[in-house]
Amino acid sequence: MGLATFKGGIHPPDKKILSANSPITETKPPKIIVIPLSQHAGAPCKPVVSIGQEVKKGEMIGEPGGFVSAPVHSSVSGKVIAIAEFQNAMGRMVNSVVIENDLKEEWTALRDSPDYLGLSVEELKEKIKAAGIVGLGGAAFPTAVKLMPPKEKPIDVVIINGAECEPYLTADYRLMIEKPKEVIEGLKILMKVLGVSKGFVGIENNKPDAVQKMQEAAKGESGIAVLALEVKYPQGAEKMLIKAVAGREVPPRGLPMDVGAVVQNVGTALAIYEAARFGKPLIERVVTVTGEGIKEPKNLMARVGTKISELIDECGGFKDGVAKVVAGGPMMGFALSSLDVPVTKGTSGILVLPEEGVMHAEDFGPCIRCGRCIDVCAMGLMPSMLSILAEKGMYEDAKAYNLFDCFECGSCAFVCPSKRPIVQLVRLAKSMVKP
Amino acid sequence: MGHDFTKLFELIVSASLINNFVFTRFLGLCIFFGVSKKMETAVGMSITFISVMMISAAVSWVIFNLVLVPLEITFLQIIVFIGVIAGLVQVSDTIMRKVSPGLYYKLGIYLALISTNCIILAVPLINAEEKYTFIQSLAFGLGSGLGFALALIIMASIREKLELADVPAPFKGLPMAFVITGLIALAFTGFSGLITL
Amino acid sequence: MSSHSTVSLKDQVLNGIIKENTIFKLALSLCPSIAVTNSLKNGIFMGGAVLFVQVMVNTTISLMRNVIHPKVRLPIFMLVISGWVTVTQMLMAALAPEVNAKVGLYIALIVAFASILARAEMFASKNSLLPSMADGLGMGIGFLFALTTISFFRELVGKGSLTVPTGLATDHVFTFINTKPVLLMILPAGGFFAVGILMAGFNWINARAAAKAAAKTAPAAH
Amino acid sequence: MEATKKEHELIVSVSPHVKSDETTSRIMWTVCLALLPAFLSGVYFFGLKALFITALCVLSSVIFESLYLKVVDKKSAVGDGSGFLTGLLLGMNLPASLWSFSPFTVHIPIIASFVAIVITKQLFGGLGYNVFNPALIGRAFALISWPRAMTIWMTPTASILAMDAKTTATPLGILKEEGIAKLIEVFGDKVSLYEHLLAGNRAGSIGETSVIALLIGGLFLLYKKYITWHIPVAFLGTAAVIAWVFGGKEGVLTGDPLIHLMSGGMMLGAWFMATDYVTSPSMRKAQLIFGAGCGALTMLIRLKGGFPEGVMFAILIMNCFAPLLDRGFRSKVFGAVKTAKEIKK
Repeated sequence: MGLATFKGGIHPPDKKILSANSPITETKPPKIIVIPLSQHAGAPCKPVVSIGQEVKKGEMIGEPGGFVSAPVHSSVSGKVIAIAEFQNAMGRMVNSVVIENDLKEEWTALRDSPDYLGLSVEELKEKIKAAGIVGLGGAAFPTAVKLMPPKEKPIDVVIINGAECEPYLTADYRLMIEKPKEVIEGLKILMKVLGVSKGFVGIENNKPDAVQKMQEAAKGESGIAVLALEVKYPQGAEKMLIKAVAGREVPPRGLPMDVGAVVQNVGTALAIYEAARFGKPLIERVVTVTGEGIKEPKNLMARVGTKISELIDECGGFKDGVAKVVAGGPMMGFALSSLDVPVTKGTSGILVLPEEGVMHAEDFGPCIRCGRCIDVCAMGLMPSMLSILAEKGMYEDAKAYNLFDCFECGSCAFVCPSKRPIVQLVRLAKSMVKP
Repeated sequence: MGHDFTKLFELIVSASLINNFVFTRFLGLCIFFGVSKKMETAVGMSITFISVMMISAAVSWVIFNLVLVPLEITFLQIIVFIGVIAGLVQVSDTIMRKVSPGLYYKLGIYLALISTNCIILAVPLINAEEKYTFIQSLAFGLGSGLGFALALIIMASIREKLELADVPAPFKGLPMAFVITGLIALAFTGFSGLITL
Repeated sequence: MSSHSTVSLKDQVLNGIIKENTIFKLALSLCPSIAVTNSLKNGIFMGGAVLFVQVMVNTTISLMRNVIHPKVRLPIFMLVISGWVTVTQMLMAALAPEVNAKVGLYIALIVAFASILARAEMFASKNSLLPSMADGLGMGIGFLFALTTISFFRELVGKGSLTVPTGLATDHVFTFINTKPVLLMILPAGGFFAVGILMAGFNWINARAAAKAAAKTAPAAH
Repeated sequence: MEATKKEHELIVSVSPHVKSDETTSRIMWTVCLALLPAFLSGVYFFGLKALFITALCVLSSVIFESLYLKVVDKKSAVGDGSGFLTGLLLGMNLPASLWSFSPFTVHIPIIASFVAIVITKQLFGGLGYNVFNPALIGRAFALISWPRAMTIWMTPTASILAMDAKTTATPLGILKEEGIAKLIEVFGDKVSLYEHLLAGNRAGSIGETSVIALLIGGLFLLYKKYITWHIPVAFLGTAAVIAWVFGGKEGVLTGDPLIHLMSGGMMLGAWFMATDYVTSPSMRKAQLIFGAGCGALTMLIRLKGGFPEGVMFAILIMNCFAPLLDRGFRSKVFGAVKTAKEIKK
């Protein structure tokens, strides 16, 4: 019997060893932080501070701009010195609040609840919402919204995503090793909020010690199971994880709630615990700074708003011949054009890649129809056809090949022997037609 | 009876594969190249073709053997057959429009094309020349129709694939369709000698 | 269609040969272009037969154009065409029985040529006698030209020889290569290749001519 | 602040930022490598003529490809090895006897290479778009155009220098014309026949005779995951079943599948020609049908048709259907069937 998994997928070299053994360390307090008011999927926040105003650590500086939104908080204590557009990791200009750190580290008043599991569901939801928690796996979808499924979609299972299938990244791994109990508490809070009796933690089997730690932490908790999953990218994609853990297939274009599931990342579970227990807002997260081009790969507890260049300095800086810096993992992360951008709630890693091994996007050949991309596509699509149709500008026809079911995991482009930029072509096609 | 049945089967296979109208007899080429650009039209055309071919084979056989032969006016066959086909097309046009407007909307356009198609005319002409019996004529009509449908559908799928390809400019469109047909004909040479009637 | 009548007769003939070449440009009446073009002689005879039918049909219909009721014009056109085809077939059978044995079926199928019906409908039924004859002549010669080119190419490459008719029932075979060079070219598949390649060549020449003409007019525009 | 200095040099590209080290040219050259044992055995049995013919095909294919690309002003793609592979496959599909100057038949491989590369591959838009297997079209074109020259088979001599060997019939030719008894008689006994077929010590095209060498190459490709089992297994399996059921003279179920599997181009076709990525379907289920179709048509032509050998035509006919098969077997989107079931409920 093999381990639970899904059909398709790839096995890129995982390279996690670079940073796996480095415990999570706090970064030096940054002098200046730039906090984008849009760090999540959904409506941007409205600033609630003004230039010159003193703020404390954990104080809300931006209020939600809509139903699908999450507040943002200051990650330092200090003075607001600017509210303007700054570049974010995706290269877009977003409205941001710039705060000068006074290094006093004064916290704003937080609502401590030692008996957090005794709180009512509504109170817990309120705390999670107020803490500005979003999915920390990368998509940054506001967690509070996920916890309010419509009535006709009953939820019966909560899954904690500890797959961390992206190569290089070890942020979730370190959390599971260092704070397993807190993660399990976070899961329990989620189960209570959703009124669910089944909870799973799914972890790829290349992290046996994490599986063991989590199993120990979950011992004696009723309804919670920690599962080892086959090591395969994109095991950590929501739909693939649900398939592997619960054996359910989310319908095309559907959401996890369509099959009664809610998936939360390990880091999110921890943030939920901290919000419920201490009332602590989401102002910092674990960021793996790694890659062959960085001198000392590390897992850093970085404050939201810290500049990426500071994290790189913290890790000893670049080695010679750095060609590419990626925010996120190597499969789905964004290549940065500037290091002068802030860490946001969704930044799971900073990957520094050296010159060798970087493919130049323009050197690609024709599709030779080898079918590798079809074999690995976790969504059961035909990436070869999508890429050819997009290349020829036949975007409408691409829809017949389920263009919009692609979640751009990049498995196809990874295996393509002609080095075709399939993800790029798919994105192009998506931008040219309506779903 | 068993022998007859085998003979009929061979007639159908021979008409559809070995002596495929398009690849070895070069008939119906205008329509073949005209409607094989998209799969949808190719399928619609195929259905229309098979049915019209069988009906016209039957009607023409009756007229030829029961009218033209006894009267010894077989030299008028071309005029008579083309009349029969034109009439048939007109009749089925009318019937289809009344009985199934949906189907008419889909296939009606092909019906109009059929009356000027040599392949439909060729079936009764060959039937007359080979002196097939009534059942054999029907089988020949069916086989020819199936063969034409097969050719159309293969061609449509290949041309759809080729739409994505970077074909040199002078060859775009019809010239390439001819080259493809030539290659298919070359491949279908493999069927030659399969059944000797 | 009235514009046609202002065009000179010579242009009317040329139109059918080059601009609206039935096979290479309009891609109509393709069946005989492959079926009978494996020898130059058959190609010429077939082309001649079509030329004859085309001219006669155009002439007849032009003469009859004022007496045909528009509602029944199509059946009458068909009747005229099949009548002339029958005449042609009988003439061929009598005068050139050997060729008729090979191309007979395709001569019968001239009836179903879209191009002949199309010229009758679009041109001859609307124009007077001379332009109609010129149009028929042009279209017919265009067809004859195409068939001759294709069969010339195929026989030369496929057999290494050329069969040139010297009379209705006699011919002379010029042999250039003793062994058959590329047998496939006179077989079915080769016919398709030949037409495809010649058609591409026709396109290429036209495209170059158009490019040249554009280059000529471009400076004048400035 | 050293980091900021480097900013302008950063490469920005779309994810994924890591790629496998597999490349098109590596695939092509590996397939060439997998063909090497069979090619060497061809040279061993048919002498230097085999080497010359194959070299001529490879050379003309590569030259025609680069010339064509130059004429139409396209980026040269000769380095990807696909033209070389086509030439190699074409050469291995021709009889060694073509290397002959009286009668002159050396032009045949050159024309066949032209047809393969220019008409079958480049006119269709080049690598990835051709519908038919170029090497097989090259061969079919030659077989139809020069039927005599293409069916002069040399007796295997196992002597490299034998330049004017005797000619003989292929096992399938004997089987078709004179029956199985004669075939066994020619090779002594049945065991000896099998041994000869397995080793490749029999008349045939240069690269198709040695079953053992072809199996080594095919299994190597399977092991390297360059091909999957679907097409070869469906191809050989269907052919074997049909040979067994209908191949015998004494009625059904008396045929000898082994003779059919080991003779003609069966092994070369099933492992190297039918598995061509471009001209076979991409979907696995469609590949099973494609393979089965190849096997069935091969046997149909061998047993009932006008040619003793049917592999080439069978694959070419199935090539026609490959786009249709891919169309019919579009992949199922993750979760799709489930919803359909749910709707029914």
